[in-house]
Amino acid sequence: MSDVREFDTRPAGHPSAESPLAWSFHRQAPPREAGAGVTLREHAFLGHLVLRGGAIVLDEAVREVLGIALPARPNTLALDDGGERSVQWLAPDEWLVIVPAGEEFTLESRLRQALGQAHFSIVNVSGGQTLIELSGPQAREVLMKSTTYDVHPQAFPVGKGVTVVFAKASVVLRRPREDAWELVVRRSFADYCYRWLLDAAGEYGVSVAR
Amino acid sequence: MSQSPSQPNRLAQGGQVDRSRTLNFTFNGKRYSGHAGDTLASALLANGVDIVNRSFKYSRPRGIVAAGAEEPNAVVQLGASEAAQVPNVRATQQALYDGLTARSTNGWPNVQRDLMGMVGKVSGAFMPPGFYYKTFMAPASLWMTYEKYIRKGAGLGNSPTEADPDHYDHMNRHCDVLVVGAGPAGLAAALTAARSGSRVILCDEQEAMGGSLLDSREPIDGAPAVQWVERTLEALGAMDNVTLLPRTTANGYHDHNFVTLHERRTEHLGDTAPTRDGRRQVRSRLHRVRARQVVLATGTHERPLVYANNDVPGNLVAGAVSTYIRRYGVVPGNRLVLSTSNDHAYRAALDWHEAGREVVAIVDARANPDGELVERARALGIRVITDSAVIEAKGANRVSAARVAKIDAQLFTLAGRVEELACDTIASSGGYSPVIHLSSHTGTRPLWRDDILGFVPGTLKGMTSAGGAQGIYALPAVIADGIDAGSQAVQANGQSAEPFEAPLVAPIREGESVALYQIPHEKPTLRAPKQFVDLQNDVSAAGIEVATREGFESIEHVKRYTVMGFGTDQGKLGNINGMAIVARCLRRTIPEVGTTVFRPNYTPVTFGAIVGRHCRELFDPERYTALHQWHVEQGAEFEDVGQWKRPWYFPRTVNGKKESMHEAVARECLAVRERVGILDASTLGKIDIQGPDAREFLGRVYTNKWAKLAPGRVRYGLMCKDDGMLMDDGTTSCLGENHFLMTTTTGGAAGVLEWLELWHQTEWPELDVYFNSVTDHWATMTVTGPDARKLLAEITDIDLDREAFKFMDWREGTVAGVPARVFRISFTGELSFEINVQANYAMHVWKTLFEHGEKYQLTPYGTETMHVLRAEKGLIIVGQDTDGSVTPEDLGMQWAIGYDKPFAWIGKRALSRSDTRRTDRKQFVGLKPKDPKVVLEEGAQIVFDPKQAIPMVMSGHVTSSYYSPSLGQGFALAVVKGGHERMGDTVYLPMVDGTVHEAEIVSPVFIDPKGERQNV
Amino acid sequence: MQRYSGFGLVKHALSHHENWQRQWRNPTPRKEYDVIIIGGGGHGLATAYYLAKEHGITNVAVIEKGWLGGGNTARNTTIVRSNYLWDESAALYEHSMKLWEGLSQDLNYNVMFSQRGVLNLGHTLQDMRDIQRRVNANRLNGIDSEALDAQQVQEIVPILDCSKRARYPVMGASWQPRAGVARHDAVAWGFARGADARGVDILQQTEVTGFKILDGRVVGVHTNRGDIGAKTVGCVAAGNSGVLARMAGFRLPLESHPLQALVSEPLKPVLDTVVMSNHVHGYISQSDKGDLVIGAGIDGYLGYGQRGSYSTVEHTLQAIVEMFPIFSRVRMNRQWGGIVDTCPDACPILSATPVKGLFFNCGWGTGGFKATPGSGHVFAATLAKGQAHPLAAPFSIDRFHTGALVDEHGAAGVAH
Amino acid sequence: MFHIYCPYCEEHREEEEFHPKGQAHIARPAEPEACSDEEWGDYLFFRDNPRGIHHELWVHAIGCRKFFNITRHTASYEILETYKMGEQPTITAESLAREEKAGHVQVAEGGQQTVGASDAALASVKGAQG
Repeated sequence: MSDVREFDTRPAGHPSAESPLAWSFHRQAPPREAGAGVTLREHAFLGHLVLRGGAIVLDEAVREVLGIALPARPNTLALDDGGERSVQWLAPDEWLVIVPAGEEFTLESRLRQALGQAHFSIVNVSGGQTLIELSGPQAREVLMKSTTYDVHPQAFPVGKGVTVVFAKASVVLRRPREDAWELVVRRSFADYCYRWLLDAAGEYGVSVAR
Repeated sequence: MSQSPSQPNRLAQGGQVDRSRTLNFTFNGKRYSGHAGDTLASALLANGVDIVNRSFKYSRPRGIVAAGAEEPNAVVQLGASEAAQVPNVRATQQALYDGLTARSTNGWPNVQRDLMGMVGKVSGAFMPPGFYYKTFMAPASLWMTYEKYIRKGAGLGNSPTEADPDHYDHMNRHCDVLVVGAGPAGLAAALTAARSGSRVILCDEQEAMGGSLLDSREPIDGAPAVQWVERTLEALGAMDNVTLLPRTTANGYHDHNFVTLHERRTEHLGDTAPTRDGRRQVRSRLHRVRARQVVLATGTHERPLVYANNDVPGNLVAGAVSTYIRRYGVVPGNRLVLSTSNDHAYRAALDWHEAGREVVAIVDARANPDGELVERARALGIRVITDSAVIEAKGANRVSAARVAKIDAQLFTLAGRVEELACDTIASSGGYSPVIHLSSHTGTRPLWRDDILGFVPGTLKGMTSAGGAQGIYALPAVIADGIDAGSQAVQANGQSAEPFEAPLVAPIREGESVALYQIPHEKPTLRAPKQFVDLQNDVSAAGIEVATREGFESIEHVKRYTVMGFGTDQGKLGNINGMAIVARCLRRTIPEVGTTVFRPNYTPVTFGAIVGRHCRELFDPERYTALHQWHVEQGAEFEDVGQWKRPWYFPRTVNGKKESMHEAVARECLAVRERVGILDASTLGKIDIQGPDAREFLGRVYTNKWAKLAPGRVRYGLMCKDDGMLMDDGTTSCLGENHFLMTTTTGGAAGVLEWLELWHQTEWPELDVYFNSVTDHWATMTVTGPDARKLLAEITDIDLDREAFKFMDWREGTVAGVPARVFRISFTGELSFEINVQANYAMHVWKTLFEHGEKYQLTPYGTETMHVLRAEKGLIIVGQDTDGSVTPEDLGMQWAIGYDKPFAWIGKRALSRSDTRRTDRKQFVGLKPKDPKVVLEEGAQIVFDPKQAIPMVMSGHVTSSYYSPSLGQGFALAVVKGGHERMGDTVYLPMVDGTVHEAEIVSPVFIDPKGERQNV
Repeated sequence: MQRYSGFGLVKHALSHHENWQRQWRNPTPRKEYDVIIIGGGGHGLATAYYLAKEHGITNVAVIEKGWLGGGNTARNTTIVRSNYLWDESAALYEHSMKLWEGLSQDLNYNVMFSQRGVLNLGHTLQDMRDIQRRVNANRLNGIDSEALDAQQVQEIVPILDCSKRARYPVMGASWQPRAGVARHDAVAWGFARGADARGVDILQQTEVTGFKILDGRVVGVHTNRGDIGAKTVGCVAAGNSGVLARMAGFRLPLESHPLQALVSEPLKPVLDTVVMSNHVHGYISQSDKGDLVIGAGIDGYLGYGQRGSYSTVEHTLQAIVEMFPIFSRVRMNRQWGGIVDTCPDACPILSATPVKGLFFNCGWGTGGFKATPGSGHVFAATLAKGQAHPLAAPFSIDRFHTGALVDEHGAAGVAH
Repeated sequence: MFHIYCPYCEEHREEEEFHPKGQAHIARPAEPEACSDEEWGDYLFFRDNPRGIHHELWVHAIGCRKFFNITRHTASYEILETYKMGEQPTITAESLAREEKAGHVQVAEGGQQTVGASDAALASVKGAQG
């Protein structure tokens, strides 16, 4: 869409940045238990873009710019070969794109160029959410305690991503590979989700990898 | 068989308890021992404890009557420490653990010698059903005193007085087939479904799975039934598509096959959850299950017979006797009389006899009982008295004899003389009631079946019931039915079933049962000794009869009038008997009397388990801004705004003394008015709007005009509902011709976004526009005050010149090296810049501002100061100055209403309704107290005439009121009827303490009415 | 009517309770009545009682399709209070409160009205502003009402967590000492007995299947037991009002929602007053039987099923345990649902309708029980005179067209 | 606890993810200014409120954020279909009545219809008392 103000919100220099979990880690030293059943890891400062528009129009542009086919089926997730870049279906006209830190503005510009005069929107939400990876033998149990969505491998195979109720918040839950889950969490709810995860995983032992 | 010396009723062998593990426990202060595998009830019976409680209304001694969830009497208070108290635990469902401490819930000074019992004996006669309603009315003034004593006498256990040390949680589960009950039918159903590849959950409320097979006399495949149970459980446990949940009760069956299962994970280990590997365990867990198919294999509850004094300790249901003997190796007495209407109950007598104790007689209501079990009893030389029933138990604290007579159940009379049989135990059985509780939770009406004399579940999509729950009692048929139910469930899911071959069980020939509920007595029901129907609530047959005489004819009326079925057992033993008595009194049939409706829970569940982790620190999310840590470290006090924690004010410590809120706010206010202050405004809702029709859309949802707002400009807007009432406000900036950034109130953010989507998706899908929340992406810092420009200029590349960057403009550039959008809008009336940066860099920018701000005495302020400053400018807060009944016109904001916009924007039509056109509507004004020292109370009511009598005519109220450090006096905002035409009038505010404040109606703008300060 | 008293009880005990009379008859419907009341719940029976007692109109039928008092009267959490915000509703509920205060004696039926006080907690600054506003309005309306701070609240309810630990700490409360709870079933039975004794026919198991309307005027009703005539018909059918209005050919601004409640197992006395919280969202009292009686929120969808969503119960218990951490180990015994007719402004409708002679009393939402005697009293006057009683006038259906709503969402915010 | 098929996500999801938003197919008058006070009041406040088949608007709030319609029985709580915005229901009280005439579904007393409904549905349609 032309007549939209593009704005790179990432500074050129290197001022100190704080991830949404900075306060949580500061307030209480993150647990590191031997033999933990569950491990958490924050992947902070990634580029997050929300794409809105028609699937056909967006698909062409996303393929061209990102080399990933837009996942057209509801609640699916597509990753590039390295697993660093992903596009996830959020709604029939909405996708979440996550790319390595710093790529998001160029990506947005290139998409805008590719999309030209079509009706669409691209919104940079990189500061507003973070990604928490959950792994370990009891990761699925912890998710069962937290979300009403069925996380059984039959119902939630690798390559799925769903916006779900998570305790009293909502998160985007994804399964990029066999041994890990990802939670895309809103910044202001990040501490709550983090404390919930520690509490729910308490009986299995929990470690926070940094 | 011999008996263990310390546990007089414990058999030397038999049952499934581990005699090598002795567990000590305390009941009513006395120490006892039992074995691993015992319940508290079986251990008490093993120790010969007869009286476990006193009844609630008549204070009669009560003993254990049943062995499971249906037990009405043995309700105890558990817990060794105060915080670990658990009220109202059913001893029959509490596994024994070492150190268990329990006591009776009623009885004073104790259950053995209860003084209240004396009162009960005397006053019982004066307590017919509904007696509360018929007395304690005079004098009216004494009712509250009467009530205090009534309350003292009621209730069972005590609530703990300390917070719970334990933790609980939830697990959400999904499955193809949920099987409730792991008896023969449930095991068969689960195995069938599991072999077919379905995701199966099998739960059972007992300590061990197996249900009736745990005390069955019938061999399966030629071996004891428990072996088949073990094999089947092993097979199920080996399949990864099966989840086995022992000690787990299905408590509630909700719509669309949602079932709650309560798993008691540690209650069998202690009164507080132990740790494992140093990690705290969950005391109990609630599984929230969404099942595609539900198989109810919940079995039956045996119905006791209703005869006189059937509540004296030593009266048990027949099946419980078998359970205690066969499963726990406990014989609950020495001399048994069994009163029965059916063959199945003969097991109790056979088990008793085999345990080496005396069966005095079997009293059978039938004329010619001739089933296999009957023959076996006769062959053992047990006396069988036919056509008869126990009509009365004798004994005070323990049964001493049974009075037996021939009866005519049809005519409800005795048909022969009464014989008294000395005994200490009476077991009775009036047949079996399928456990239909769960199916009726869903609103499914149960169906009465004459052939089984009981209700069975009605039909419901996605539900099958099997075995005893379906009125099928013979073991081979039960297993076959379970296999069938499992297959049906699998097929209903569109898969093919793989039933397994049923094990070999020799069928037992049973004779026909007869219908038998209340037993006639020599005296009419109202004069006979009490014949109890609901033991927990002391409801007797006589009580039910009185109720029907008084016109309480519907079963619901009878239940409510007598409180039958309202106990913690929900009438599992008594309800059908009660209905039969109502039917007898009204000369109707049981199905004519009605069905009983059961509600969740099947058995009570601790609040803690239902709450799960949603308590303490996790009760509700606390939302933080990116600057939260800084606020905490500065010692801010916080205000809850929605789920956000916002700094309320920043008290400083001056000379070792912490400022009060008043002092801190005064200082913060002056800092803004005189130098420069800073507010974390990140919580404001922010919505990114893109699309060629964005502008048109804004024009429809805001009351004012948006057609001409140019890129680089900002405008304030009001949002109404279609009833014309204000719902939110905020500024919206034009970022590009087709690109806007809307702000909302903190509390309104989610609602406004949904509101926009609602209108877009349902009414105006043709408009090309997208909305996305960017609330969390941007951190917002408001730098405001006369020095704001100087401060900001030090760290930005944006031209802050008054002309280059006008009031209500926004600009883009860097602040402290971070890309920022800066908005020149003001909620304080001062020169203000709202800096928006990506939230990850907010702390850097904030701290840089403070590094440079030191020389300007940059002062952080919180929401309280923000409120004062905006109020001095007459700026509203939606939700404080408005309450859902205020229009923009009421606020005097006609300047923000586009009356001539081409589209009839939301809320416009409502402004011309007769009520919204009234001139005496409450209108938004300022109030200036006559006494400058007075700060009016927010919420104070306004009257025009202070001398009128109560009830007074009220003409408005104070919405906001503060002390203004700038004005040096109190001031307020208010809504007053016709206020806009009453400028200068005096109004009165009568206060609770009798003082009446006077105030003048003035413009709501108290400072800088021309707006010069924000425009510099 | 057999008079009840302590002395009578002794007399009956001596005769083995064989001589208790029926509390109401089971009459055969007559062909014609002066007034028909549709709905034998508390409000309908109270209307009949006051028609007979205050207006001498005794040729009255109460038509009930199930059993009397079996609807919301049997399913509510029994809270009685009158501290409403707006003048119109405060006047109506206070009128009711005054009737409650002598009701047991008036009916000779102990409705166990226990004036143990009701606290409405405040947890935010805006809560406290709203409390001050309501308390001030109540006092100027002559209703007992006080604003308390957290410490005063703590003194009244020592087991309430008033600490700063709470997620939303208690900041204060409004307190109405005259408010309390009553025994819900007894209210219906007491009014039924009183009405019956004055000649009113209570027709249970009688279902209205349609209205007889001639020239825009009601002349009777069709029922499953035949047609019954009357020139004045009052509908007091709570959760079925919408269905009845449809039969009469018009719509009402009502939506019928499930409202859930639950009780714990009976406990020894532990809570001596009623505690309500809009913000944390739950309310609780302890019945004379010892159960903690707890209210859950309203479910947002239409529902006539007398059950709602489990998540509502979960949220309510979270609120209760947040306020009373000591109840974590107390157990929930039963839960159930009623059907509440809610109006857009959370106030009732006491009104004439497009059909002459047909009046509706409905839309009490979550607040109906406390209004029972007042509603019946005012509606009886309305039916007797054929025009709205002054206290009923603000609650006409017209207000949804003029816009003169009486928005009580603040005071009625937590379903009770 | 409803299990709701979201027509956009194309799967059943738990009730916690959804919010009910009242009666479906309430169109805002095209020319509000031309409405009488009565017509405007009807649009704002008056709803069908049937005991039986009801078409309602819901939003998949925690999910795709799309509004859609549900046809549901308000006594049995059975969901008969869900459909996207802009679409019309294929099952209505009237269509069920027609089918009933043809002998396909049961009709409860009082003119309310229910298809494939449980005893519960029929019981509560017939007998439940508010």
